[in-house]
Amino acid sequence: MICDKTKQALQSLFPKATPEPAESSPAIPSSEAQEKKAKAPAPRQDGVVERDYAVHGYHLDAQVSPDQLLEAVSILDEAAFFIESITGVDWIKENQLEVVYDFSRYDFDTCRVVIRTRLDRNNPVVPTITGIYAGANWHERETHDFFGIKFEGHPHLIPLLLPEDADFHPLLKDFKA
Amino acid sequence: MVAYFTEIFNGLLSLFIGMGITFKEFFKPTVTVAYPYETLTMCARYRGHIELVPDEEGNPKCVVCGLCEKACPSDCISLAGEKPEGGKKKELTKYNLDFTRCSLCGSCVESCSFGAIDFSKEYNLASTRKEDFIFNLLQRLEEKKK
Amino acid sequence: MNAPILLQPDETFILNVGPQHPATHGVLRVKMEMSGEYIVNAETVIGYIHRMHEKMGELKTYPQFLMNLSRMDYLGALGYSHCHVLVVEKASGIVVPERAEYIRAIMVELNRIASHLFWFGAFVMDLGGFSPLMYALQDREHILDMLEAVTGSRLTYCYFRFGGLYNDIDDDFIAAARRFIPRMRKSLKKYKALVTGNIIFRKRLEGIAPLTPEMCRKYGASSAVARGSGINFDVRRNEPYSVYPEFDFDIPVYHECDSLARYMVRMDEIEQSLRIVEQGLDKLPGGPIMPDKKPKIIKPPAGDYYQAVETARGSFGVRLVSDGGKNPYRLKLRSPTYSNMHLFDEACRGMMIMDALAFMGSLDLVIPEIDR
Amino acid sequence: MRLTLINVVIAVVAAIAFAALNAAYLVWAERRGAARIQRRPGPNINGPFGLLQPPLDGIKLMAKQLTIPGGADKAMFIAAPILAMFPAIMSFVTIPFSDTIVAKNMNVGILMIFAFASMGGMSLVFAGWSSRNKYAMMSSVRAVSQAVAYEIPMLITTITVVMITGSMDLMEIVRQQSGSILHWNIFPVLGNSHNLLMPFSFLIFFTCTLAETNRAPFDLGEAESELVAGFHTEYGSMGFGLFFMGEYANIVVGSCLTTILFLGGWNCPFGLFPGVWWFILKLYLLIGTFIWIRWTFPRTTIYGLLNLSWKILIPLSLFNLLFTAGLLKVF
Repeated sequence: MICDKTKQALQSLFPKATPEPAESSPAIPSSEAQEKKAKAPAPRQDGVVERDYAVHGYHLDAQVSPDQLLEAVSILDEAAFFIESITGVDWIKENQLEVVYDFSRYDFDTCRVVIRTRLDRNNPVVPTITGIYAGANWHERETHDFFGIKFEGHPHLIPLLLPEDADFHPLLKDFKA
Repeated sequence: MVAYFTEIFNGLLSLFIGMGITFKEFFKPTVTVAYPYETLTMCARYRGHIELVPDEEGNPKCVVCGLCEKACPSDCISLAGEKPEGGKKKELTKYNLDFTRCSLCGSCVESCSFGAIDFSKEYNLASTRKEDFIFNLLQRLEEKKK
Repeated sequence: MNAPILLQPDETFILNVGPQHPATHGVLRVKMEMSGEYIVNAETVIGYIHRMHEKMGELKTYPQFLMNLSRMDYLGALGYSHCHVLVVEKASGIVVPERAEYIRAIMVELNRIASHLFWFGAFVMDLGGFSPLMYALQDREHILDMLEAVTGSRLTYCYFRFGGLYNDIDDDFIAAARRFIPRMRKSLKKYKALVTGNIIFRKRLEGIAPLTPEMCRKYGASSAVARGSGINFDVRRNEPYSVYPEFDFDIPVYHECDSLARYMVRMDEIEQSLRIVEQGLDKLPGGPIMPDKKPKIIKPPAGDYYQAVETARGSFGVRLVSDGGKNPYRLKLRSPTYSNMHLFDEACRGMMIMDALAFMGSLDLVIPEIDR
Repeated sequence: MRLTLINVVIAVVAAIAFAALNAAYLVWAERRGAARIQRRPGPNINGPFGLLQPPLDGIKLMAKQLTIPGGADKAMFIAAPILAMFPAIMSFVTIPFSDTIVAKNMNVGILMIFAFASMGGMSLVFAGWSSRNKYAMMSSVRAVSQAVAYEIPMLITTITVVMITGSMDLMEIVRQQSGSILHWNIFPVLGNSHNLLMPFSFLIFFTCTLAETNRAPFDLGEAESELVAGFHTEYGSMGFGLFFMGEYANIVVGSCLTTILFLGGWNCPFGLFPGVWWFILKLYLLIGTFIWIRWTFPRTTIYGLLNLSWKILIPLSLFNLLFTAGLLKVF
């Protein structure tokens, strides 16, 4: 199964290989207390987690540090994944920006992989993956438009969906129109 | 050489087949409706802009609960009501629809549990003035009553 | 086939195709660096009708955002709504009655046919044939009439609800759909003779704009763009959702990788969609169209959720990040033509402008869907 | 007919009137025909069957301002639409509608028509060059290569016909086809040639006429989905109107020539009504085919068009010429 193989390959990025506690995947919270806990969880450590496809819609969830990103994406490229999308999430409470990369496969060995990396909100810089996936170009430009995340080494990082002179980033939570 | 001529022949044949089809279509009756001169009736579920539904006496059924106002994604609806002296129920005093922002999603009609608003079948709305699309539905209802 | 003559940079000129150009079907602009009729370099400029649906998603509650999805793609709107309701249902654990799912599938497939028909007409019009567009619109009109009778609108439907549907279909609709299927099959034969077989048409598409499977993968192409390049990928098959596993249908795949292959895939898909509609009507169960138990206010638990569906234009995905509130924390809309269009810059290099525009037509672009 | 001033004036006025009327009403016919093929009514509001549409359109076009883009070559920009209309009108002068109705018969009538037809291509070049618009420029470049490519097979095919009849006089060519329908050049069973390849000559000639008049599927000059409107992108008002009318006038000339060369001119298969009506009937049937073809086929590509000419039409027409020459030598 490609899922297991990919998981192993991705896990090799994390030398400690600390078997993460079977993360209390945000299932339906039954009580108030649990909900509060879900709202303020301990910051997640880098690593690979297997998710329930029926609930979340993807199989593998890997959080990497920005400098591991290229390696992780290369692993997926070699395993013939295609790029689905790149997007960001603004975690303003933690003062972090998250970049989320979605990958999937063309064959029937279905495996959806999410790679995420957390950046400092004040200086969001992440290496570009356009060298590996040419199709990441527009997705990265879009993410740059919406969140102001700088993709280092991107060949043409100018506004794509926003006007050419846009200097605002509308999907940041503190953006006011 | 043979391939050269078969390609020409097959190509020509395909062109004549195509011309045969358009020739047949030429003699078929037209399917269009000459719009301003003829019109189609709107189907029963057609979603036009909303309209207040009157009760038997011609007064609005609305009980001024404000659910439609809340359900609306684009803040098109603004309504107000007050209790008349001695009356039990609130009565509608204002019901404005800003049709310039409405996207005809029908959330308001769905949210209304009193059947007080419904879609109109009007589709022929055109004007050069923006103000023409801010409907005072209460006034429209009263005009209909007369 | 036609190797471009390489010229010095100062011998080329810039041609602005768009934002208003008959071939771009909307406000899309391609800045082409031309050497005579050959394209040396192209840069697609999008975003002219960007509306920031994703921010609207964050600012509105879940039900309020329902109608935005159909504004993304005005030709195949139901597929997009389907994805949105599926992801929210998955996240909040709402169980959809079987009848509702069947009706959804029927509606989505009818909408897919309508979308493909419009694409067919517009594509042939790009190539200079005008009449097929009119014939395609006549057939499409039947579908729109059927959908209007049920949903109340012709293009921007707001029909799916979390847990079910806005309203039920009636016998008139079923009868109309049953009448439509043989009529559409007959029309498909007509299109085949009039357009597919036509030598001029074939000459314009055969061998034009070859897209390798590798390139599709690097750009994340889907729909007929991938299937025309020999990639057997259809979300309905690869990641079955809704009631699609119940249906018997084929995924047309062509290995020629050219514009004609993409055309053939879509034409075959119309036939397959007809089969799904037929089976759906046969198997349509009774019962309610909304679940008995449904939370009054939709508040999916915190976490992130992804759902992909196969719309008329390809693999559409919604990534929902919830913080447990009434509004989504983040709603990412992954639109298929965004990735398909992205291919264009690289693929059209060295092509002649007329081939490039035929290639652009074969990508099935809907600009509001790219720009979101 | 003596060549007096009055005669010439009448002939020219008649030719212009015929051309202009045809051009105007062919627009109407085209729109009605297209509409029928596409199962819609077409223009039907102004006058009975929408017959007042062309004059009203003309008035509208004339009422519009003629804009000349900045940086355009003014003289050429204005000359181009006139050049589009003028050769077509001039060609009518020598076309015989019957054995009596002809403005000025010449014994080199064919030569004159072809001479004027070549000028039509020049108008596209002028328009494209002077507009200072990249789309128009590309269109005019296409127009040149198209004109060169299609005049060759057209001329070769005409020479084939001229060889059979032994005359360049249009009247003489028609006279030789008199008798029955089997004497027509398209069905060479009777008459002075037994060339069985003549139907193919007709097809080649007809295709070339389509290409020469810039009609679909060879309307690459104004390929609206690629080049916006091609050479007349920058033209509005009556400048555009003249191009439009010129296109239809050219179609009429092309169809007249086809009728004369292949379909026996005013010769009637079986009496009934005078020859001139037969000529008109054949003419409009051909024009109807032009319209029918336009609304059936998609457009070719520029290299497809050149391939068709250089790889198929020119070799075939050359072979046809040799074959005919051989036949004439043998019999």
